Amino acid sequence: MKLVNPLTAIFHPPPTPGVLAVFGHLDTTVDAIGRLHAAGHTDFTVYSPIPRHEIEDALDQPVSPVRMFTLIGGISGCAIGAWLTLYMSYDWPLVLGGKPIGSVPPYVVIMFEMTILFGALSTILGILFNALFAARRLGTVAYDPRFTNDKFGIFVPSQPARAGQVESLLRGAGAEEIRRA
Amino acid sequence: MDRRRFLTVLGATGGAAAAASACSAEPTEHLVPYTVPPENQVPGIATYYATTCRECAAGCGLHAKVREGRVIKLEGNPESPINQGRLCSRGQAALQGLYNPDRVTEPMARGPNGQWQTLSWDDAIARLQAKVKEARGKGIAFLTGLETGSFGALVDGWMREVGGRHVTYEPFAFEALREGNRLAFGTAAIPWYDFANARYIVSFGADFMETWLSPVAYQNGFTRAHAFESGRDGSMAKYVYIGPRLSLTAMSADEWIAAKPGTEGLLALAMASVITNERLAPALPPVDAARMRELLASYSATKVADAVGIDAPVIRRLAREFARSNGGLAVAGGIAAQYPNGAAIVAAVNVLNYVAGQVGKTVKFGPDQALDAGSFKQLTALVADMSAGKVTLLLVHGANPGHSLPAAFSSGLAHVGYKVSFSSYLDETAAASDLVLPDLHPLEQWNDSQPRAGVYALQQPVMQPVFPNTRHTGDVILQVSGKAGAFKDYLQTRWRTLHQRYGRGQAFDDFWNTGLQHGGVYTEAPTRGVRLDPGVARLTTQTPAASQDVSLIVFPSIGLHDGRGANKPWLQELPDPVSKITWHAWVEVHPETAGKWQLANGDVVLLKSPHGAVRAPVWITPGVRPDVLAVPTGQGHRAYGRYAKDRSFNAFELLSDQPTEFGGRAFAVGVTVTKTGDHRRLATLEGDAREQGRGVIEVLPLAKARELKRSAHPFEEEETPGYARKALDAWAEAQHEKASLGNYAGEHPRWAMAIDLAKCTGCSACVTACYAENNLATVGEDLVTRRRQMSWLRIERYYTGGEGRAGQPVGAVVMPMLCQQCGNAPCEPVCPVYAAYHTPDGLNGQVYNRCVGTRYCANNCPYKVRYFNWYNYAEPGGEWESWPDPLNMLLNPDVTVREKGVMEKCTFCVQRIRGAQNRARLEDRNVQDGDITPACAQACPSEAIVFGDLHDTASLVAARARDPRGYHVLQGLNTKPGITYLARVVHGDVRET
Amino acid sequence: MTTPSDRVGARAGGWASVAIAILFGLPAAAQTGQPASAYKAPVISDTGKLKGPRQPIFFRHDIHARQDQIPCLYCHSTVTISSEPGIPAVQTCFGCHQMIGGSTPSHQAEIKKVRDAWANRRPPEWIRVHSLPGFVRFPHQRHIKVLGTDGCITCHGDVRQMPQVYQVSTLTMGWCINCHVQRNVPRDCTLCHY
Amino acid sequence: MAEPQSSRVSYDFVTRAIARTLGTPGKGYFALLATAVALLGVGIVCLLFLLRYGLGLAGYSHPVYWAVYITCFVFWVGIAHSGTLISAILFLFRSGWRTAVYRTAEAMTVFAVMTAGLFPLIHIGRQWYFYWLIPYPNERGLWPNFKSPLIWDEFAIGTYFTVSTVFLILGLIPDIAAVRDVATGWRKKLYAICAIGWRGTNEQWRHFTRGYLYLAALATPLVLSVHSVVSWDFAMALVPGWHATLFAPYFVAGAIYSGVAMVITLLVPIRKLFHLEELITVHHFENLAKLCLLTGLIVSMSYCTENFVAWFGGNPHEREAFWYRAFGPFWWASWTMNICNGLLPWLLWSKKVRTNILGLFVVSIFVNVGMWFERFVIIVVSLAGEPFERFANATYNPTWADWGIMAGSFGWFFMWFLLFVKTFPAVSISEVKEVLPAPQRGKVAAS
Repeated sequence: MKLVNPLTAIFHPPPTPGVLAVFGHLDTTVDAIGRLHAAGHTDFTVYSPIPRHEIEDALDQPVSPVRMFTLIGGISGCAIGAWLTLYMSYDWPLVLGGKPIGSVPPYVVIMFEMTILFGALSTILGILFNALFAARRLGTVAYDPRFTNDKFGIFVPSQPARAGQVESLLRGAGAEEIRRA
Repeated sequence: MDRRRFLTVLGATGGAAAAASACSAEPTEHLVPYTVPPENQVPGIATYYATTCRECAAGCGLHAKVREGRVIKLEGNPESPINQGRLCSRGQAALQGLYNPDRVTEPMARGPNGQWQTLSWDDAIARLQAKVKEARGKGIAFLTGLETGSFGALVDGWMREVGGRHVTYEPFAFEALREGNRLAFGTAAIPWYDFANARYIVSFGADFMETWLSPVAYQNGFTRAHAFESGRDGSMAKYVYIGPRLSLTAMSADEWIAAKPGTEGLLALAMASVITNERLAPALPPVDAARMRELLASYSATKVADAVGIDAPVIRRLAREFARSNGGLAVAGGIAAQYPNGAAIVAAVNVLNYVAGQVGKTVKFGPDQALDAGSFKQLTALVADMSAGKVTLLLVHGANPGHSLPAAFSSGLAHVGYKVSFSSYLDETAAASDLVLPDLHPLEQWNDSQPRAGVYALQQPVMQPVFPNTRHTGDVILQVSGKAGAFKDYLQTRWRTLHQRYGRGQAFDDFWNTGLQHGGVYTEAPTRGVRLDPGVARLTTQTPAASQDVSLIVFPSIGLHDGRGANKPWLQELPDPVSKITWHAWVEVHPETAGKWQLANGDVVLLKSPHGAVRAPVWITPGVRPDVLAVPTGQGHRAYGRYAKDRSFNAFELLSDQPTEFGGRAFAVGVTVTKTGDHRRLATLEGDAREQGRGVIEVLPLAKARELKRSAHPFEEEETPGYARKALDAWAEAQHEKASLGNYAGEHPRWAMAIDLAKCTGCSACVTACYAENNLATVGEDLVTRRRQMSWLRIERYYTGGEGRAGQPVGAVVMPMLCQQCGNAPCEPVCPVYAAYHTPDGLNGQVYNRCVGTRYCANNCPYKVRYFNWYNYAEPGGEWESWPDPLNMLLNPDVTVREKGVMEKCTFCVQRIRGAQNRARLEDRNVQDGDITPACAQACPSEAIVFGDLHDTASLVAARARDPRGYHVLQGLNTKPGITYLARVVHGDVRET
Repeated sequence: MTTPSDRVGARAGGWASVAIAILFGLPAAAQTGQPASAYKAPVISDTGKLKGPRQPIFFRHDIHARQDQIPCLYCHSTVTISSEPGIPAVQTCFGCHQMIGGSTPSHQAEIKKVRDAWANRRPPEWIRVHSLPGFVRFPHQRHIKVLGTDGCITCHGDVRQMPQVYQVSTLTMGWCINCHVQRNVPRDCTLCHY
Repeated sequence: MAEPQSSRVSYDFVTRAIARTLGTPGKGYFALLATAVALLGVGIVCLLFLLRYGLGLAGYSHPVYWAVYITCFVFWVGIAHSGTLISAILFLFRSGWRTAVYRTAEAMTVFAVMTAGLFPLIHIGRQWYFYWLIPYPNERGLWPNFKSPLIWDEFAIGTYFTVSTVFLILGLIPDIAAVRDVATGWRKKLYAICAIGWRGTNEQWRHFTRGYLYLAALATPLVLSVHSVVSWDFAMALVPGWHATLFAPYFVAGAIYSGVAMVITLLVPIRKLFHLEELITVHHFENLAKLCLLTGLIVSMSYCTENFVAWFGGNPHEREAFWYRAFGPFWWASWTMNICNGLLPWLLWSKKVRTNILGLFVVSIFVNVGMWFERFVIIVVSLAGEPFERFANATYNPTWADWGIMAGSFGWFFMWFLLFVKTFPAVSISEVKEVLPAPQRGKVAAS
């Protein structure tokens, strides 16, 4: 994965050459994905206003690595919770109500909360990292504001020479609109 | 050796105040050294001076604890034969009289338009001299309180010189006691009652733990007789109280019998008649026997039963028990001596003692109590003379008839030419005078007193005067009368006589210094015999005529006494030991009566007697006869400083201003009661008056207590099986080992306390001691009403016996409730910042400056002994300031004054523990049993509280903790408290609580 | 929160020997007959550069304690028995300075302040240098008992080197605790806080 | 799933309808906002007095050391619970109807936790030392006590606030992007920044959906733990009436109960004001009402259990405490609680009530009142009744400082809530679309 300066990536993306197709319907979009796959295209971007299983299934992508973030965050949170409570109790041991200095049952609460806290925060980091900053060609591909409303879109990066071929493929799949970038 | 030479004690005033809280920047602090260091004073170490308490006539010995030139606490002088090192609340609160913010700081005279103007002492003395000269032969009167020593003699002498008269006046002056003794024995002396050696005590209204004669001494003696100690002879004295009201003194009684008011004498004579008829006591000399037959013939038990309201068999039982105990002591006093027939009642009780053969045994004439204050009759005579214009110059010192005889005295005062007051405070009398020459406080002055024949108590200044422009009245009198020398010289001259008698070849200076060190010269006066007066045969104790009105009795408040305590916030905030009400007066109403009149707690009623009317809030209690109402004295001041003024009502206003036959005052009066429709919340500490069998207070009948084996533990609730407890103990031990860094693993004491409920009477001396020692804030009436009192130690009082149902015996049980220093403290683990934690020596530490005030600990404390600083009580000039200047001078420098928002509680006087440990360390020794006495244990007149190390098996506290009567409050919670209570023991059956 | 002594400002001074002893007493070094130390305190002209607060009287610990070798306890006499070390009374100062008038004009000027204080019964208001945080009890006597009478320097630094006293230790809780932990002595909260 | 929305509801309709709510607010909105700010002002003034003079200004007494402030704390924490329940737990259960209401509920959660979190700070005696509860290295060498349930609280509430906030923000991102793409002017700039580059690509959705799932999975035990921990503040103490193992589930159910009621209370006016009748339908309200009924029944069951155990357990202290609750001086509070929480939800058995918006609104307000009193009864009445030391029990009278700060907390909550609904989409755009049928052309291959 190539890291891109997020600020540059968000505000001043150098455009990627390719073809952007706007679809009005889900089934046409899925169909277009199938056709692109059949034509040997693997590296294209699909826009949708909502996540749809149909698109996911058609794309057949690997499972998101975000879950690893969650796991590692949760485990380290739990460990930090355990360290915090036990170290701080033994650093200046004071007897309270006849209870043990390092009394695990109450500390489970802290460990649990820390597990959740760190798990959640690292999940967020995972999403931000993967979806926004580490995503390939972030913000450099052509986009249409209607994609967050009611349109679907597919952007196929291609050299101008091969653009015509892609264009006709997409049009054949039922694209309402086609633009070159 | 002159200890008084505190030259320029600059350290005590001025200097810098520290930051109010740790978050603000520290201001520059200054260190002001002495110019010349005072002798015997080491900064950081307290010096003790012996002196004598002047808060009442009892004359208890004091030890004044002085730090950096200011007295910070008063403790009993262990050498004093009167109080044996113990001290009551009033005595301890003398400090607040000394540092009272409302003291008169310099001489004042009334200006032309009635304004007070200050003047110099020279001017004031010249003025007084002129007035005395002018008034010579036209009537001069000097009214003082009871003075049994040199000051009284000086006044006597001066008055003889200028042709005036010296009248002494005490609102509670025991006239009936003197008259009753004269009737019975032909002597007006007041004997010493030997409570400690009594085996059966009957009190006819005598409140000997409150204000009667010598309360600390008698309470101490009483508990020696009445306490239960397993292993002793096992027979604790029985104690019966007869009176219309369940007073503090009555609460300790095994039986409270509410005879019809005014018939106590009949009862005494009936008992005497049973004793003589049944020959229960050694035969009297024939002459006396004949007189007794003559007298007692008409007082058989059956004859008086109806009049007294007690069944004849009960009277016979009492008489038999009294006589057979071979150590009976009957005392009459309090309200029984304040009915119009009070003297006769006293005489009748004397007869009872006499026929039982106890006069000379438990009733000791010889070591008489020097309580020969003038009678009320003398005062009324003076008032009559004043009204008649026969007094041109009235001088008042140590008396406040403007409060205790409000109407008559004020109107008399209007006819007096010139009135001079020597009061330290602007009380009602001083406020009505023309010239105020502020006296020194008794703790700042020289004087002496003779509380009992053979006891010569010295009074010495224990610090520089708080207000340098006040002057000893003795000095003033000497100056006005043109005599040389100071009062101290006068005092020493008088002591030369004593020196000749008791000096045993010492030089006078040595004799004097020894006297100062010990607080006086103590000798034993021999007991003398008394014989029945021939006139006793004609003794009549007629019952008062029945009246339409409800009968109301006025009793002296335990804290405020006749009202002189009302300007001391400790006493105002001290819950009355019976009603638990603070800061205001009340009227006690029986539940039956309240039901009849549809009254609830706090309803304000108008009480109207032929002499006056007051509005009083109702407090409903089973501890009063249904046909009797009772109100305390002490409140209702119209002057006397910020703490006393305009507070509640003055009960004296209801009383007659005419003396009774015996020259005293009647404190019972008929009243009409009207509901006003007003209501107030009582400023009380009482939640529920019934303990409801929660195991807070345990009571054992005597028979059962005697049978207890040494190893028995009747109160132990075994919640955990033995094997589990063993495992738990081992595990707890391992925990302490693990906490070695925190120093838990080493050898440590386990500080603990044992409180014997068979001794505790509920007198609340410990409460005031705690206020004094630990800088507890007094929060005032409003905040007490909202239950924000700071009393780390409270005396809980629960009623026992049939509530509301007439005829059922009613009693009360009391216990001091303070932090139990639990081994498994529920307060500790819930504190988020370790402000509450367990110290290695077994205390529940409370670190004030770590506390953030979540108050979780207080919620989790089952004993409810944690107190929160809702406001900043130490903020100078603040709305809730507890120690306005110079009251702040009594703060104990060893104890932090807590900030607002901080939880505080008892830590067994940890400052005393650490102090003792520091001293022991310097001496390279261990702390020994008895080195440490917390303030409450030290003050306790009953010696009910014992403190020490539980790990030291030889210590007294460990022995008490092993006592079979021992139990822990709320044992089932497994808190493992450090305080062991020893169950109360009663004669007869245990009543439902 | 204030400690009561703060509220009434009772920072009372020292408990000194009786006046006679002071009047005829000489510095300890002279009494024991030992030669005075070779150290000669420098003359300080620019007092503004010295560390620590400026005191009403320019009292030099380096002259008294080092050059003249007067032991600390001569003036701070209650430190071994009380929680308070004691600030010497003016009487103590005057005991010596009745006769010792100073060698340089600047010394003489300062000593005159002492004599004036005695004559006018107006003790100097020293600026407090070592001020513990609020609400801490520090029993001096127990520390001296363990550390010895020369142990003062442990917390106060070597005052003998200081013409004007300044604070060397932070006197914060962590600083106290550090020492207690190192020496393996208790660090129970209620030893200092009550 | 039944078709909840009318047929004219399309993707575009959803975007427009929700984007329209973000337009310039009317007078009514400003009046509400001004009221909220005024209430907040009252609270701040009371708080300043409290800081200056001390907690004595509030109505505390000797055994009643916790009162209205802690009542409000528990109340607001409880309110906070339904948001996460609807957004996380129902998400995991794949309940389609949650989509229209979850954003409001989630925003409510965040602001309710923000409000709740203030109370422990206000109620402590030395508010300026609140940071001593935080484990940070300091020169004193002291740490907080992790055995104290108050520290658990701090961690639970802190975690809950953090997690619910990021959960809300995460869900908002695609919606902000959607409104960015239809908005104009300064709003467009604002949303462009807030959307942090969201375009709805397959990559973004892939990570987003997976992450969202895990967050929901983490938030689910969290939401159950938070009110359990709050309940342990009481259950860990030995005060009769507090010391019960039942407390955790009892509190969680109560929290969701009050939270759902609050969601109804908030949604009814929002739906009206923003004309969202077609997105938030009676069907949604009915489902909320069913949730309310379910949790309400659990709460009633808990009341019964509590009283039964007190009686059956035979512990005199317990019995005393519950007798005092029902028939002591605070009987009115107990019966308010019993009637509002125990009896009123039975109305919801009736479909007529469940589908009557106004009726639901009224019931929800009573439930809110009842749940506030539940906390009041548990906290104040249990303390005032003090059954261990009979002598120490006392009554409790709240003062202006109690009511003022409580009013301030409502002002604080509604201020944030009102600002939110006018700034960010209060109904989820993308998730509402998810339950709509996707636009299909039909037989694609044929054309």
